[in-house]
Amino acid sequence: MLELSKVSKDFDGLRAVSNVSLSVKQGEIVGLIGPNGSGKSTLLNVISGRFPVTAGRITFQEHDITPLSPDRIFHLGLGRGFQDPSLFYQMTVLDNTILPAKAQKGENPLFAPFKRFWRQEEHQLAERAYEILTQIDMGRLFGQLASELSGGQMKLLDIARSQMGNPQMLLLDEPTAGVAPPLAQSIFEHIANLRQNENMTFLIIEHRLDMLFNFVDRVYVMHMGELLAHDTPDEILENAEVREVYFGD
Amino acid sequence: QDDVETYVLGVAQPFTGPLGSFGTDFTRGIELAVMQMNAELEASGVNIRFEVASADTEGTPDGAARAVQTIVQTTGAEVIVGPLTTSEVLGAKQFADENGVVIVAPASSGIPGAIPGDNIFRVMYPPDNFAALAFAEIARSRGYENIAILHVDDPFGNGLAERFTIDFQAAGGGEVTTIAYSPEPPDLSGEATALSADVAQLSGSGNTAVFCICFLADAQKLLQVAQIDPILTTVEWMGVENLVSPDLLADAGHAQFLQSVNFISVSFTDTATPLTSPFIESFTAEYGDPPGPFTNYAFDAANIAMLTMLAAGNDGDAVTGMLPFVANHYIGTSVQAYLDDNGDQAIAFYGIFRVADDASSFIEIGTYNGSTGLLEMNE
Amino acid sequence: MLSIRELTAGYGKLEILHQLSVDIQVNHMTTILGANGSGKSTLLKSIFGLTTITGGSITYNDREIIGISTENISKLGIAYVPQRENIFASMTVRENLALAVRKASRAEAALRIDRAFDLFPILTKRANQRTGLMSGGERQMVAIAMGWLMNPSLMLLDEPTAGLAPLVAKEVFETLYNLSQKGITLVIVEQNARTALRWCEDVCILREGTLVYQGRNDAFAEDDSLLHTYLGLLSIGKQ
Amino acid sequence: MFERILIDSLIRSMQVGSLYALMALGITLTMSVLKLPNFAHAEFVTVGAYTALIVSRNVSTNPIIILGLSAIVASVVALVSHITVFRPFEKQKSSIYIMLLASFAVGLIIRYVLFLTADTFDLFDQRIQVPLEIWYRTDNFILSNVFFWVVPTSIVLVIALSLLLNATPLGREMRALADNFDLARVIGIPVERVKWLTWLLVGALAGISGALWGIQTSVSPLMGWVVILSVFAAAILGGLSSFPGTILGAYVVAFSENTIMQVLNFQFGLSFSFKPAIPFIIIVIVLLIRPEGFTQFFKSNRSLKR
Amino acid sequence: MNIDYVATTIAVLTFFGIWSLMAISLNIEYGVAGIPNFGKALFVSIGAYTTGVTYTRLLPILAGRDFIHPCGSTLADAIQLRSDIIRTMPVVAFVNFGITLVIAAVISGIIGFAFSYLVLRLKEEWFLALVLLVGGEIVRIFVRGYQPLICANNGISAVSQPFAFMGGRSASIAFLMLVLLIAFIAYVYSERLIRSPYGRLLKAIRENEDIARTLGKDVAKTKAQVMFIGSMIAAISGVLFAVNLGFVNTNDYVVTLTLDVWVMVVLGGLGNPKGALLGAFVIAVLDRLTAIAAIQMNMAGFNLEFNFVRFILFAVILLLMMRYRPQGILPEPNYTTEAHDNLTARTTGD
Ligand SMILES: Nc1ncnc2c1ncn2[C@@H]1O[C@H](COP(=O)(O)OP(=O)(O)OP(=O)(O)O)[C@@H](O)[C@H]1O
Ligand SMILES: Nc1ncnc2c1ncn2[C@@H]1O[C@H](COP(=O)(O)OP(=O)(O)OP(=O)(O)O)[C@@H](O)[C@H]1O
Ligand SMILES: [Mg+2]
Ligand SMILES: [Mg+2]
Repeated sequence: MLELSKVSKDFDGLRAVSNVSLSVKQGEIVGLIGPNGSGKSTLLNVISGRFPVTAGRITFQEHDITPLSPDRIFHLGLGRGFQDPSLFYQMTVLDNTILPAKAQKGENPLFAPFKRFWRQEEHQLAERAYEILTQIDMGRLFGQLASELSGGQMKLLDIARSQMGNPQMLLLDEPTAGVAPPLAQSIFEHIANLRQNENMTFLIIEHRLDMLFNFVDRVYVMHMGELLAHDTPDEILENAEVREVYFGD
Repeated sequence: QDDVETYVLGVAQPFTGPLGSFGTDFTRGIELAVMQMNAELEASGVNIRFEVASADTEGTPDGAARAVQTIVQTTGAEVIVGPLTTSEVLGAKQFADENGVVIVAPASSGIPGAIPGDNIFRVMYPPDNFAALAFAEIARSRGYENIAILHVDDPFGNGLAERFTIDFQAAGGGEVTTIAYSPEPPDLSGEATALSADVAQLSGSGNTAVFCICFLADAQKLLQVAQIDPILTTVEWMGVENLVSPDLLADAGHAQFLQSVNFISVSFTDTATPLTSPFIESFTAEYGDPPGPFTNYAFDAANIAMLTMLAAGNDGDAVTGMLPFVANHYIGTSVQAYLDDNGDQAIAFYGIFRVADDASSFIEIGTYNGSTGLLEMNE
Repeated sequence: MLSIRELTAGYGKLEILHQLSVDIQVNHMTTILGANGSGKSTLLKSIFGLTTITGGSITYNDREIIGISTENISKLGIAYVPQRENIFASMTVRENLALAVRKASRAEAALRIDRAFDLFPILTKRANQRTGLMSGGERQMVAIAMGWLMNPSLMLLDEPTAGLAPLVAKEVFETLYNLSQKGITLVIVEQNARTALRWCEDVCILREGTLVYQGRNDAFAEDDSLLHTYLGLLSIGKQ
Repeated sequence: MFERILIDSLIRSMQVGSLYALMALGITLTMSVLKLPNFAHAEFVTVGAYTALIVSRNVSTNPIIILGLSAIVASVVALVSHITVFRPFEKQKSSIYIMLLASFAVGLIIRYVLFLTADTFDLFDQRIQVPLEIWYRTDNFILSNVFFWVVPTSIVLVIALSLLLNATPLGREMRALADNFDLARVIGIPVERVKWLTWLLVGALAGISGALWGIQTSVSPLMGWVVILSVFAAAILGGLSSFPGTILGAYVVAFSENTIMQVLNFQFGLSFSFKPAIPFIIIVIVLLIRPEGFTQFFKSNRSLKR
Repeated sequence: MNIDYVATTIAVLTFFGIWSLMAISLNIEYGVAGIPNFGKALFVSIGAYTTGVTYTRLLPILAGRDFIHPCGSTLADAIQLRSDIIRTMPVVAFVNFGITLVIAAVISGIIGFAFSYLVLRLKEEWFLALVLLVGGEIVRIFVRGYQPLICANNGISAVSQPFAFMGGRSASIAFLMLVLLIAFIAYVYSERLIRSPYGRLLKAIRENEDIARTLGKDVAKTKAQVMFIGSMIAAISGVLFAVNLGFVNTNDYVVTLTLDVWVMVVLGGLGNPKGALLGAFVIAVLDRLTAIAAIQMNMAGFNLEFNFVRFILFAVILLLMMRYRPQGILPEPNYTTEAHDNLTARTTGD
């Protein structure tokens, strides 16, 4: 489904991602781990088109998405969440959640003033958003401004929002950082459900391996911008190199 | 005395904005006229009094329109003295024409205002073509063969520069170069360099002079640079009427410079008119300072407006009909008024001024009669 | 050392903490646990005067500190590492650290900054990089280092290990533990309850702006159900 | 001939450029430390000029005294506007545009207070009583005393400010404050004091530049306002963050207003009335093509901004 | 005092109508979409300059008369021609006016559109404010020095409003109605716009365009649309402004005009179209009231100082408002569409 071949990314002089090739198949949950600063978030940003690549090629469902702008990539069905929640802080939780819904009829300056064009659709979207929010215990907060959420709530909203665009694949950057353990657990269960029921695909960056490893099929490990290892969770835990750079044994 | 009737005389002038300094002086001139008129009316037992209602045009056309509107709609005035510049006058024009309000503009002289049959009268200050003639004559009589002009890029500056060039060359003058500077310049260093280059180039083919068509503040900026310019200090200078102001001589360096370059200017303030010195005296007595440039025109415009209203009442349409007649029979502090078809002053009688020997004031050294084209120099 | 009595605080008219009382023992490591939005960060912010306080008292070494301006609280020897925006993003790592030791003499400052680099060796390479351009974990390290450099006797940390790799997270806790051994009192807000309970001897649990539990960590070590009672119940709409 | 014009024009550009630089430095400082595009700076400049005018008439014509008093008065005005206006707005975390409008309003108030004063005491279009003296002359050009005050002053101030901001703890604190106000307070930086110092500095700069600008031109209530966009152009060219960049920007603006305009006029007959567009075109080009201005030339990690 | 209340009201309302158009356009651009358009004067002036051009070029053609050069020596004749046509051929005047509105709106819209793409290159958002601000000045300086458009700095007079043939008060009332109608349409449009998914999109872009982009929104296109709409409305206000004044001149379209519009929007409440209306109304009334006060105080024997104090007062009110009512008089609604109300009803219902 997602295919990276020899992707590199430089920040004036600093090679944050170097020669990374990886692939994710439809319906998989793949973890991406690595020490701080190893280039995980950068890789995600490159895939989602936020940063242009320095070298390499990225394909998503047979499309070459390397040169595409982030909105085009999103429209192909590749959604994402953010490491530090970048919400629309002056907007309500509900508006934040609905926003990414694709191809809204009311998002056209000519039709927008006439409610009959979009009332029906909006109603459905709101119901759907509410449902997603409820699943992560945020339902009652739908009318609150995003700026008035706690740090963990912001993170949750970010996850809710990333689902709204009906992506076939989601890139998540530390979805449970700052989230209380029971809720984190249920977030992962939620992810597993999505894979089960809707055949969604996930690439997840996470440091909380105790959670992550219960849910992922495979794990990639990054170190200093390069791929260090790639294996099943159990094998990764045995991998000496990984243990050294990541767990410090 | 209950049966005293009060006429409101509207005054629309820029008090704020870049022309702010003019507005106050103008208004003082008008208020002085009203005061004197009221005193006369009272002494003669006429039961009419005038009252001034003044509003700020902010120096823009839109501001002028709003000022005139506000005066007319909230005081019942039908006659307005002002505004200052041609673009302000044109801003107020539509409202005036549509509502039968008379605009008596004392100092606007730009060509786009020369429109026949409207409610705008530009009494006293003659259209720029007379001043252009006067300067052309002076330039020729002083033996200037070429002229380097620096002028403000507005209707006044453009019009005068253009006319002057035509007149000067018609009178046998040689080459004229012009440099237009944008209004309200932060400084004029670059223009000064260009001017100095123009002068240097023109000097090659004959006696050259500088002609500064600029506002007082701009002249100050120019002089600050010119007085240490190796070339601009070596030629003679002419300048427009605005510059005949004690403020320009307040800086010793500038005064000295103007003296050394034989600076010459014209002014409409003609001491030959019997009303001039009484006006200056009473103005100084009232406000402590002598009147600034143009203030006498405001004074005269107010008088013409009031005299017309005494004859025609506070009725815009009647005043429109009557005003040329009154104006044509009015002798002002500067000169007689005589209006042409456009309602603009047609008489131009200028005094010619230079810096006095002690560099403290301007003194008159001659006259120029625009109607006859007669230039008389006393020295 | 730090004693909070019946504290009522929030944001504008919105009240988040309701008559909350907590005592922090000197030289202890205390962890504050609680679900998202339970008011942990609000509590720490209140100590630094960054919320609207409508009632109660906060005393530090028997001195009332409500009303002392934010910039003067650090002079009392309290350092605070916020949950978000805890670094100067436009400045380099070194400059960030230098700001934390602004009171020290030049030589001493240099020495202490070196020690901070020893603490987080990754930062050494990045010393002259602008912190805004660094990875989430690297930033977190800078923030902790800054708090530590201020030489506090009480240090408040809001989720210091969020986003840190296990290795670094462990190192951070080790470092913090060492600090506490040297006599620094620590208050640590954590989501990673198990790790926190391993290191911190005192536990406070917040729920919806009130204190629901305060005690020693041993209680939890024996009985996992306690953890479940206090932390496990607070979640999830669906079962 | 052409050579003479060029030299002449270069010298004048240098003088005007130094004055622009002095004014632009203040703007760079408020922009980088206080995150405020301060349009009221124009009026601080005017206040300085009026102070100089009044001092020169009533107290002394010694340039040192004139400049000193101008600096003091303008910095007091700057400080007062901080305390009464800008500080409350910062407290409520207003957006940059609200701050911009606030600075515009502050400028408006000062400007019309000056109008009132000028009107009452008849102080429109006045000259500061500092005579121009010729200190150096050749056949081709003349250098006045003002030239020798203005050029070194601005260069010295630029160096001093750069040092202050980049090499002193105070400078570092200033930048910290600009970056993250709450955190600066949390780590105990006396933010209010740092701001006061910044404003005093900004005011003093404005005062000095106002006095010098007044000597160069003439004093009227709008003098600062008329020049402010050119000055902003200079500051933007400097990347709004670096002092050496700002001074270079100021020279470039002055140079293009004078020398380049000269050439355009000479070669293509472009009228000088288009001159005010030049700094604006520079602004547009710089912002579109090279938004970092000249900062690249003075590259260091210490750039004030993000 | 001899106040003509009716005439004053008409005048104030006319200004209110014209200014509220400017305010509405800025409110959509900045208040909702976060595009800091500090070039309002530019887009308003495009309307005005278009007016100047159509009244001198198009009007004679429509009336079947010969073109007379509007500047220089034939100026008086050209003015005569314009006034004749407008006074005696109302249909032609209307057609000309209508075409002017359309042309102005389209040109300005396109320029706004182009600007929005140009500035995609800008690094920081507020640079756009500066580019537009100085862009306005560049255009103004150009027009001021370029004869063929509106006779350079001389300007074009006698560009009357189309109802001028009616004469007197009925003409101004008719024009006022037209202005208010246009303003009302713009208001309703903008009010509905922000209460729609499009409004939500704009708000999102205002807050963080980078994130909006990664969430699948075409930010560049949306901004261009907004600039197109805003610039169109501004240009329409410019046409109305010019024909109300009867004169087109570069001196009116300076930075202060832009700042005035900003003040209206900030005062009324960013992001709320009602706020834009209220802001325009407050300024229109305040402007006239202080002008009247200045006149009356002057007549009562005070000096002219109030003309200065007026501005100080204005600035102080602005500062106090921004300080104590930072959201403006009418704050922005928290949410966009009615979905919230529906949900609230549902969740509290069961
Ligand atoms: N600036 C604010 N304005 C209004 N309400 C706020 C603000 N910040 C937080 N809140 C609200 O206060 C409550 C407590 O927030 P707080 O940040 O203290 O939670 P927390 O316990 O730190 O949670 P987390 O672990 O998710 O960071 C939350 O419900 C949140 O919505
Ligand atoms: N915009 C940028 N400019 C320059 N350097 C950057 C930028 N973004 C990231 N970097 C650098 O690239 C490296 C990789 O950063 P990245 O954010 O991808 O790390 P990460 O693996 O996500 O780490 P963490 O787990 O701490 O979030 C880091 O050293 C960081 O400093
Ligand atoms: Mg990361
Ligand atoms: Mg928190």
